[in-house]
Amino acid sequence: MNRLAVNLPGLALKNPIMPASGCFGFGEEYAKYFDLNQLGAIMIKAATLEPRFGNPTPRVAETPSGMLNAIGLQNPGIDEIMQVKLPKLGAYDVPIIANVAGSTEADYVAVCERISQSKHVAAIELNVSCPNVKHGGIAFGTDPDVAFTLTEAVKKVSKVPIYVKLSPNVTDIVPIAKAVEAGGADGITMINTLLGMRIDLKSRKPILANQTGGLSGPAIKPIAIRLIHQVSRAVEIPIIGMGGVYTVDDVLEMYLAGASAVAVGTANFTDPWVCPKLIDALPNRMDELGMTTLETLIKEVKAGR
Amino acid sequence: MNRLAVNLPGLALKNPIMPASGCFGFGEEYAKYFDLNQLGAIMIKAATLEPRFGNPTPRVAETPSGMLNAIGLQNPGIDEIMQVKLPKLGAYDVPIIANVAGSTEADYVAVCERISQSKHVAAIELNVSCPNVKHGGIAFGTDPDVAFTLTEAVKKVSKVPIYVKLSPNVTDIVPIAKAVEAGGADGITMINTLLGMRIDLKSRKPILANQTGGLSGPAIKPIAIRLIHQVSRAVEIPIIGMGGVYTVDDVLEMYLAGASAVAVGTANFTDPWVCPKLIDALPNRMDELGMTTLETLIKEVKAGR
Amino acid sequence: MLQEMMTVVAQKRLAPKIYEMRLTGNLVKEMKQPDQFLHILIPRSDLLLRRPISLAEIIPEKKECIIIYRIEGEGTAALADLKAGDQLDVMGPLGNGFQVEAVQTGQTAYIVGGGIGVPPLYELSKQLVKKGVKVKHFFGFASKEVIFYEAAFKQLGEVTIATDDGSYGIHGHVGHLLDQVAETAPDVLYACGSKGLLLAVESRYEGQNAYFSLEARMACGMGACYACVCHKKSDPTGNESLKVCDEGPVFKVGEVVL
Amino acid sequence: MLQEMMTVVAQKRLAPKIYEMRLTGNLVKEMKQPDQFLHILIPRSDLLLRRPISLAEIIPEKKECIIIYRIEGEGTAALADLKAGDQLDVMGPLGNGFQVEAVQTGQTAYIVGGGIGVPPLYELSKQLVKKGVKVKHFFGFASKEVIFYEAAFKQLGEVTIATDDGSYGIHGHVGHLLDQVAETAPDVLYACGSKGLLLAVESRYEGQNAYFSLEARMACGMGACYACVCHKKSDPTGNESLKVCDEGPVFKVGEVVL
Ligand SMILES: Cc1cc2nc3c(=O)[nH]c(=O)nc-3n(C[C@H](O)[C@H](O)[C@H](O)COP(=O)(O)OP(=O)(O)OC[C@H]3O[C@@H](n4cnc5c(N)ncnc54)[C@H](O)[C@@H]3O)c2cc1C
Ligand SMILES: Cc1cc2nc3c(=O)[nH]c(=O)nc-3n(C[C@H](O)[C@H](O)[C@H](O)COP(=O)(O)OP(=O)(O)OC[C@H]3O[C@@H](n4cnc5c(N)ncnc54)[C@H](O)[C@@H]3O)c2cc1C
Ligand SMILES: Cc1cc2nc3c(=O)[nH]c(=O)nc-3n(C[C@H](O)[C@H](O)[C@H](O)COP(=O)(O)O)c2cc1C
Ligand SMILES: Cc1cc2nc3c(=O)[nH]c(=O)nc-3n(C[C@H](O)[C@H](O)[C@H](O)COP(=O)(O)O)c2cc1C
Ligand code: FES
Ligand code: FES
Repeated sequence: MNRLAVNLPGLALKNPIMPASGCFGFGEEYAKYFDLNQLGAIMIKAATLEPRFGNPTPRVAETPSGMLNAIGLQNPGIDEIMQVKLPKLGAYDVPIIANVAGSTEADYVAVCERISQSKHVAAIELNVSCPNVKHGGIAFGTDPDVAFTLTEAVKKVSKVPIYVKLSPNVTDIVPIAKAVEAGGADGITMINTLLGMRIDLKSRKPILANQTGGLSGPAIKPIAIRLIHQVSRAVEIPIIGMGGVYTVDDVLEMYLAGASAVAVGTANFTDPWVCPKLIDALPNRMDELGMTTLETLIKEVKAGR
Repeated sequence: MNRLAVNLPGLALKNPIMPASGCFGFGEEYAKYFDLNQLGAIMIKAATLEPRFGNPTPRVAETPSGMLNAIGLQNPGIDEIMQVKLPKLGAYDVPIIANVAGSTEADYVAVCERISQSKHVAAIELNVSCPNVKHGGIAFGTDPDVAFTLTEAVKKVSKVPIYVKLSPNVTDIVPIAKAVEAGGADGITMINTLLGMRIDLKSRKPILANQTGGLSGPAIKPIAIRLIHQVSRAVEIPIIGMGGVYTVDDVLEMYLAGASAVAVGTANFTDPWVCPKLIDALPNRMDELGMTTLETLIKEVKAGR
Repeated sequence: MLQEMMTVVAQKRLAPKIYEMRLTGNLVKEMKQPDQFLHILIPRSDLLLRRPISLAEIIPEKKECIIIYRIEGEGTAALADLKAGDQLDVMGPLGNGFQVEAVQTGQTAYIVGGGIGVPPLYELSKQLVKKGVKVKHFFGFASKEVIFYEAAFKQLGEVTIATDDGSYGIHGHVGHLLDQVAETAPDVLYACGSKGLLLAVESRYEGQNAYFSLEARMACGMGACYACVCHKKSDPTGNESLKVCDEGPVFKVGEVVL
Repeated sequence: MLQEMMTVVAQKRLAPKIYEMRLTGNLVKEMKQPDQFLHILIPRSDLLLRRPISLAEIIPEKKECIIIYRIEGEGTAALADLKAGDQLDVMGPLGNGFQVEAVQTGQTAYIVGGGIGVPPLYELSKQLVKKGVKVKHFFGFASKEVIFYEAAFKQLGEVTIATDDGSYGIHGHVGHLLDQVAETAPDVLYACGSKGLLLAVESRYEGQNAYFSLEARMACGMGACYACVCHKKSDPTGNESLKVCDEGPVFKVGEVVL
């Protein structure tokens, strides 16, 4: 029996570790560094209907134990993703989660409908939380009613399970989580980045051309843990946790908070091999902590609530 | 001319650096480490009507470039603060900012009315943002209408200027800032801590007895900078900035974001002399960056908006 | 002077995960009382909070002091990486330690310790012996493997050891030891160890001339932040508190709620 | 192999804030092309992003390479603290550097650099000379004080220097230098330096056999995150991009929008 295996809607994961959207491109570059078949799943870069250049540069800045990014959903558009990017990933035996963004409900519906027809897509991650573009969907992730309507709409057209990606930039995340569950979401992924800024002392201007950017990395981990803890108590659907995961202890802390699988974003930039390393290190650390299988751990955490 | 001097409502500051509330007790302990007269001002620990023990321990936990605290507004109550704590601070030539918390509007009004009568109190910091107690005021800081009403009520009774301390745990801070300005606030202090959690892998329980705690330290600095930047563009009243300040560059980044003075919290625990060190280091760094006086810098930043 | 960049003189592994570090600096001049602690800034820029570690031995004539610590997490692991010549940012000595004044020359002191609570008892025992107090040590450890300083304590007085797994000495914890071995009430008792140990001591010695040292998660370490409080037993309102960092870490047994 | 804990062999201050670091490791075997860069993890646990620093010299026979960097912020300041024997986590070599194939033996190459853009031009110039190309260097620096490697470049070919403050060589920036000194169009031109320098080069050499190296804030350094993109000049939609980290840092002058 594979003690790292986890079963989620549409996702039979051989292990719980997957690179987070936007931090792994469409996998091609990392394929030069390690065998992608090792991964539990891959969350690919956001797809939009039309190609997008994204925001002007600089697009990244460093912060204490974190970073800001304002890539702005750069992507080649759904056509090229369907025709070029996804088939390449099809060569691997790894479930692909397609991150979908848009600025109108119609956008979301159109992209979800089409991308869910790709035989290479196992699930969709509905990005209603990108803080970096004016109409990048964050409005959909901060209002429960809007989130409900959108989830319902994409569920109607999608052939694969829908995971809604929640934003931490809200006063109360629980109503939003409940709304997407009520709208039919099969799961939740969380958290997206927190809105932040850095200002350059010499130019006196924000370092990012977009002024603000999304804060990620270990700095936000305690916020992610708190939010996952809150949401896992409020909904029944599973959560894929993320936000500052660097170590195997971080992975297990996400589980104890209530996650069923774990995505890794920023850490890929510090160490491109971080995902396979985490997968390798999990069994030993689980032994030390008396954890038999991840499925058992998920049940124990649920029971302990 | 003193290039570090800043004039704010009720606060003629000889320099802009002040310890943040809850991170400096009532000053007595730090007085053993350095001459408190060096400070621009002192924000004392939260005062409530009745004495409070606060939350059970553990009350602090460490996070990457940050910390969580759930002290829970422990304080000896307004009587002892007025009779014992404030007179001791009266020995110093430093403006005292009294941090006031409560669980009902009546609490806030009562404490503000009484404490503003102390000849040792130069201004009040209205804490509507403590995330660590069930009725610690955070509800007052997340709803613009409630914030407006409370500000108006305490303004009626207070003999000293009111600075309202804003919470970062909100979807949109601008309406709240505007509401407290409309309610008559003389200034804003920001940010209070972000709600976070850490879970112990062995006990599988949150490290803090209170489960959640407030995240402070450099980890949150980019969020503080973003929020100050937003609010300073939305209101006319001055902002005392805080959140992760450790270095003189952090102080000046707060100014560039729109702050008029700067409070230092967590850094006091890493280095008890951090405030006097920052005060000493400011002039040199201002020279390097071509900043003549802080008052000029404030004007330049305002003009550059 | 309350803070200094001290220099590591030597570092030695005493047992699995347990290290002895020898430090030198002018701060040693300020170090007097057993179980005062050093508040140590870990040389890792993402760790902001200092770590409280007790003084295990003060050697004023060499301007040196010794700390003994166990690797618990990231901070102590980073300490274990330091080498002779490295610098360490140390605040201290902080807190109210064990008072050797609580016992007279010629009297007998029981010294009770468990695991990583044992280190500060070494300086205590040394000072008591110097004063002409007779010391008896009662120590509990998890297993034979993690016992340290037994020979050093034996130079000062009798040492009785219990191990949880029975791999050395008496099988059981310190409570058992006290029941079996410590027949008479001592003139004074000093204890340091886990909560279990402190409870065992409390149940046997509350109201007597007995003192124990508490642990608490700390931020400031000097009384300002109220991270480290405990309840006063004598306070019916529950609002009063004592701070482990500056009013402790040593309290009279019975003074605080464990 | 694309990542290694390399060892610092030596570190030397060349000018105020400018340091030369010599590294050794097996990764050197992979280093071939001038202006490929190393993506260096700063040994400070609160700094997550690697720093891109160009190779200034590759010395395969010694298994060593040299980087030259200026202290700009916290990361480069931490690098300057390293001593011989320290370890450094290095990824690389990354990127597409200068192609010596763009010029033939016997032809002439102009090598144009400014300030901290000069280091990668040293390996380039060495490789060109080895190939039998005649090299002429045109360098701009802020002032006499911060000039480095002048003698080393002189060994390879003519060096003309301009300083912004006139304290050495011609008074002015590299643009002036090119106008005054570089009378004829070269067979090839390679440039690395500030945006001002690149614009000066672009305005004079667009459409010719000319190449320049771009800087960009990076995260991954290997093409996955899209932090480092620039616009393609040839793309009317504005949606296509080139990534400085893996499609650059060297581009043909005119290929990208500066
Ligand atoms: C007064 C006092 C004296 C002490 N003396 C010694 C000693 O002589 N030898 C020794 O090995 N240990 C001693 N301890 C315990 C020691 O402080 C902790 O083991 C150490 O702080 C753990 O740090 P870490 O980074 O390795 O663990 P982490 O778990 O990574 O630490 C995270 C945070 O929790 C705090 N923390 C974790 N465990 C404890 C604990 N048990 N007590 C207090 N804070 C904790 C840390 O200080 C830090 O702020 C003492 C504690 C106190 C309060
Ligand atoms: C391909 C390439 C090659 C380079 N080669 C050299 C070289 O040989 N010598 C040299 O001195 N410098 C070189 N640089 C610039 C060097 O990367 C930066 O000076 C350095 O990253 C600054 O780091 P810091 O921590 O000191 O500054 P900080 O300002 O504290 O850095 C904060 C963040 O901003 C990034 N950053 C800041 N300035 C720059 C910059 N100019 N370019 C890219 N990222 C930046 C840092 O990498 C880091 O992520 C090169 C840059 C690139 C893109
Ligand atoms: C450079 C970068 C690009 C990102 N792009 C996307 C994106 O396209 N879609 C999305 O849903 N999240 C995106 N994110 C957010 C991450 O997927 C993740 O939610 C967040 O970074 C928190 O995880 P981390 O701390 O492990 O990085 C991006 C993050 C980074 C750092
Ligand atoms: C231990 C601790 C106690 C605090 N207590 C209070 C308090 O009583 N009232 C208050 O308004 N803020 C309190 N705060 C918040 C700080 O005043 C400050 O807003 C916050 O910590 C951000 O600043 P920093 O990152 O510099 O610490 C406390 C923070 C800490 C770390
Ligand atoms: S640790 Fe701050 S009061 Fe004790
Ligand atoms: S730095 Fe990530 S794509 Fe270039």
